[in-house]
Amino acid sequence: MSKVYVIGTGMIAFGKYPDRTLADIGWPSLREALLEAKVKPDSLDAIYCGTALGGMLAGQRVAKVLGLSGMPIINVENACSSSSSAMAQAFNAISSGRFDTVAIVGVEKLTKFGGGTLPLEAEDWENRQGMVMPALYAMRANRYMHEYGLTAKQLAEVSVKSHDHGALNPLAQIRKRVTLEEVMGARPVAGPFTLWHCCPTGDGSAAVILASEKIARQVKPDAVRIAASEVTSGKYTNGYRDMTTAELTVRGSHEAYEMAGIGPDDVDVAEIHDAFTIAELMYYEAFGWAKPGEAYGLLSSGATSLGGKIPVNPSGGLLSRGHPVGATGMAQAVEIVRQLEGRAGKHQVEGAKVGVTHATGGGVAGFDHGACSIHIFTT
Amino acid sequence: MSKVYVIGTGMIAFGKYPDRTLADIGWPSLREALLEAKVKPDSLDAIYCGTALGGMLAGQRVAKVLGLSGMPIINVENACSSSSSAMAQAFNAISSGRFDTVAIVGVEKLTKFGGGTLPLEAEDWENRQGMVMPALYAMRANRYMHEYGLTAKQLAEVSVKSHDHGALNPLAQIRKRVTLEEVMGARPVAGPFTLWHCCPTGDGSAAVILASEKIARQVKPDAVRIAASEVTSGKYTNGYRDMTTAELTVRGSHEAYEMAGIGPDDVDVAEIHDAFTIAELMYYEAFGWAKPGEAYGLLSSGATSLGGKIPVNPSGGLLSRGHPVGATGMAQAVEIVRQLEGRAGKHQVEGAKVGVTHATGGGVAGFDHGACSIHIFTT
Amino acid sequence: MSTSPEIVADAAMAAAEPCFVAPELIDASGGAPRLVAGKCKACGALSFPRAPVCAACLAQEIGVAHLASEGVLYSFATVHQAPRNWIVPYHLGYVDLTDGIRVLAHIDGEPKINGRVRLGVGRVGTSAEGTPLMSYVFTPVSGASA
Amino acid sequence: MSTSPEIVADAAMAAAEPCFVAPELIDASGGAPRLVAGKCKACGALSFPRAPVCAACLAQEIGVAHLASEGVLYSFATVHQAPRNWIVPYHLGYVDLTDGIRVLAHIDGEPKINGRVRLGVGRVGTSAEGTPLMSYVFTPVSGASA
Ligand SMILES: [Zn+2]
Ligand SMILES: [Zn+2]
Repeated sequence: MSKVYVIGTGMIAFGKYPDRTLADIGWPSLREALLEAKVKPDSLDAIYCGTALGGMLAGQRVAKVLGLSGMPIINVENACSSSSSAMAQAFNAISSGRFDTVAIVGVEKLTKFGGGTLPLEAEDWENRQGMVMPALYAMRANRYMHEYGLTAKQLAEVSVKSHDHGALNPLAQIRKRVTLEEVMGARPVAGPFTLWHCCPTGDGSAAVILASEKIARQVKPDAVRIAASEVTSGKYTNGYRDMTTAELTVRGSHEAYEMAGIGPDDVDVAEIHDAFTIAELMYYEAFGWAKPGEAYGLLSSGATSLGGKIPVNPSGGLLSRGHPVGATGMAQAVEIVRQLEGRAGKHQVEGAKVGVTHATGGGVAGFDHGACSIHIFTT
Repeated sequence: MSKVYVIGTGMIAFGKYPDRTLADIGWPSLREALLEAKVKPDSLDAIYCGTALGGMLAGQRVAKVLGLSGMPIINVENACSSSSSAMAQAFNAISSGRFDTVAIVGVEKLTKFGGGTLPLEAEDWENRQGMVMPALYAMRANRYMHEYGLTAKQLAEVSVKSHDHGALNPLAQIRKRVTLEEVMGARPVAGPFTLWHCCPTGDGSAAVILASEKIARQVKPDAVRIAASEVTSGKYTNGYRDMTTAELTVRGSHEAYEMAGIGPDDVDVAEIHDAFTIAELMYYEAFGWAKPGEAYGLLSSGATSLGGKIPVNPSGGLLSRGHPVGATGMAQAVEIVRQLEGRAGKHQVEGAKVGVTHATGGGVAGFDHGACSIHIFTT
Repeated sequence: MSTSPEIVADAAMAAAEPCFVAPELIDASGGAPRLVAGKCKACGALSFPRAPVCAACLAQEIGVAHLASEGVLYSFATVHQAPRNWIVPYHLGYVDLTDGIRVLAHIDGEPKINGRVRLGVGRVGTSAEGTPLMSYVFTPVSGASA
Repeated sequence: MSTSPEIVADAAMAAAEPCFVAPELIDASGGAPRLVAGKCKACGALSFPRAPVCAACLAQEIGVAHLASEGVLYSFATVHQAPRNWIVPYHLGYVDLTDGIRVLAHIDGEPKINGRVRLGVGRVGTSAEGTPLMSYVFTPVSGASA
């Protein structure tokens, strides 16, 4: 079993690029990662592409622009976890010894749907009753607020923290701070959420180059290592479910910690799936950084802000960096690798040695979520 | 590196199921494979789903109907090679030792597009100039006919052979024989192809359960082994290309033969990607069963018909069994495993010990094809 | 593709009548509406919507059963932004029925977490053709709390 | 989403004029139409359509170049069944231009493998709004064979 290292990263600024093709949204990040890794394009053993809605052969379409062809190219779809699930396949292939150098690119163009809510799977019976993603998270929020006494104002503070971070990140889709009053006074989307409680839709791509121990030793001896690579799916029930806890992430994070041989206290920085404000709080608890019901206390202590004990979403997270579904996992990976290498710029977490990425999502009736992928990176 | 075995197979009759959801097209084959493998659903370590156009989280939607959830579920897209590429990921994960028991399901519902040609990727510049898949293959056919003197009547014989086989397969979409006159007199699609030169569109699913050596020894000591698992992509060029040879399949078959330690003469039975008549002939040559230009000689000798030296597409192939894109790879795998186990019924190839599956496709400008996946199975 | 005149006439007639979003989920034949579920003949597991195969035991004989018509509101959301056809804002909630099944439903009335709710039928939207769209809905039972 | 009256008027005016399927591929400014390609300023590699980055050397400065207007028909297909908008049947062919690039094009005339063809412009279809759709096409050079 070879260890797996990250030898290159690339990412474009997330935003709205309606006039670019999916391929033209994708290749710049892959090019940047290749140049950073200093690997020759034809030395790639395989390319994995994560996209949720990019259409057929997205990886081939992106790669061909850079003249990359003739190697295995695998497209992976797992809703919001698409590119992180793709990375998990690459991780398996390298650790098995089959491949030495693999590129992963996450790419999405949501502006092709013309704005508004994303197309939902019409076969899902809940969607046919009017379910939308903000409503699913809003039900979690309302129940959590009911059980733990969290207020709407406290919930809104998550958004303020996120935008404080995003304002420092030149690759974020939303690069401005918002006040508590702005968050609370914005247009309602799904009570208790206003617009600023919800991640924006947009386009983007991000990429990393992974390498086996053999290659990493040659080209980048100090490369960040992937200590855990984990994908899992939600547990189905048509019965009662406690929606104040994220069953899928609780399970996934335990498995990832075990694989990496670390615990919650060892994490220095994390990029987690804050698609809506409540999600960030619930995931503090799912990852073991706060006890059930105590996530707001952690937030308000400043521990999860830049300068705190465990900064969460220093990039701005989904709420500010943006969430082009299939690209999110790789954007998180790029952020964490650059953090651990000390080159995150204005949103650098000083001295970070262990980082976590977490992408989960996909609304399917009866599930917490359809998929969840967690990776742990170490210097 | 664990060896990888097939311990269960399942497949529904391919056809048109416009009133069924994708999930309801998918679960019966997965259920059959699970029951055949006699594994408990909760002993599955992972599920891989291959679909090209099934939408988000197809694997999760199929699996949940059978109560399968909580394990990694990965959706793989690679056009016509979607489910065979999914199987290749499962193969890697088992051979690396990470998983012991994995299900792969291929599923597609093409009737949701209302018949006619499938939606093409509008971003591809050739598609915007009027390219359609039959035209791509028809250009291969016309050039091949020009170079080697193959006649339209000879080409039509491929379809007759295919339908002779499909008529014997209760799971085939088209279960009737056609005459040479019927093939040649049918409605023209893209000269030189008439309707019977082209695979039908439809719906379908197929599934297999793979196991590590450790598990296979316990539950099925005589299980068929996967001796080679290979995915590759076409080599891009915007220059001249010899379209009478299938560059991608030539390269992929060499790699697969090498991995399995066998040669063309060792193959007893094959399921290859005969999306159009010319494809079958070109792939005889790509796999080394005939020299360039001599594929028709092999066909007319009867060698590739049932009872011949190397029966190709005993199931009826794409032309007769049907081609619900993402399900094709698993349908081929189910067919070959049942052939090697001597339970293929009326289209049994007697004494077959080595079988090949081959799914390739995806029209992207500048490529032979976007993807190709080849597997070699042995008793 | 051309549409035959007969079919156009049918569609126009249908458009005059309210139409159910998911008619297979509701049985109103006995007067009061009931939610239609599946019940496995082998192991008794309930499925909603009625499944073609049992997720608990993989058996394929699934009978028809009615779900309980009362329950408790587990949580809700007030949706302001939704795909066309829905009348916004609307309350959407998870109802924990007394028989152990959780059902997503429109809540017709002021939603209250842990409040008791009862099954009914109501209008939830308008189709692209202007037809009222109906579905099962749950109505808070006034003053009651579980 | 509402459409402003100005935009509707623009669209109506445009509909009266034939429109090119992929105008970025054709330059007719100099009289005879030319195919527009990219040429890498670093390594000279040609791209068609003009690429934003060089597939040979990854450089990002890509100049404009014109492709050769003559070539040889490598192969063709006569398409009888196609998406709406195209006028069927039509001949589609791969043209091997004299500068080494292969281009997919409609063939206006009787196609002949290895026959010489020359670049032109022609009608290839009709838009959903009834506008003639134009594109570059190649026409066989009578009697000539490569
Ligand atoms: Zn049962
Ligand atoms: Zn160059």
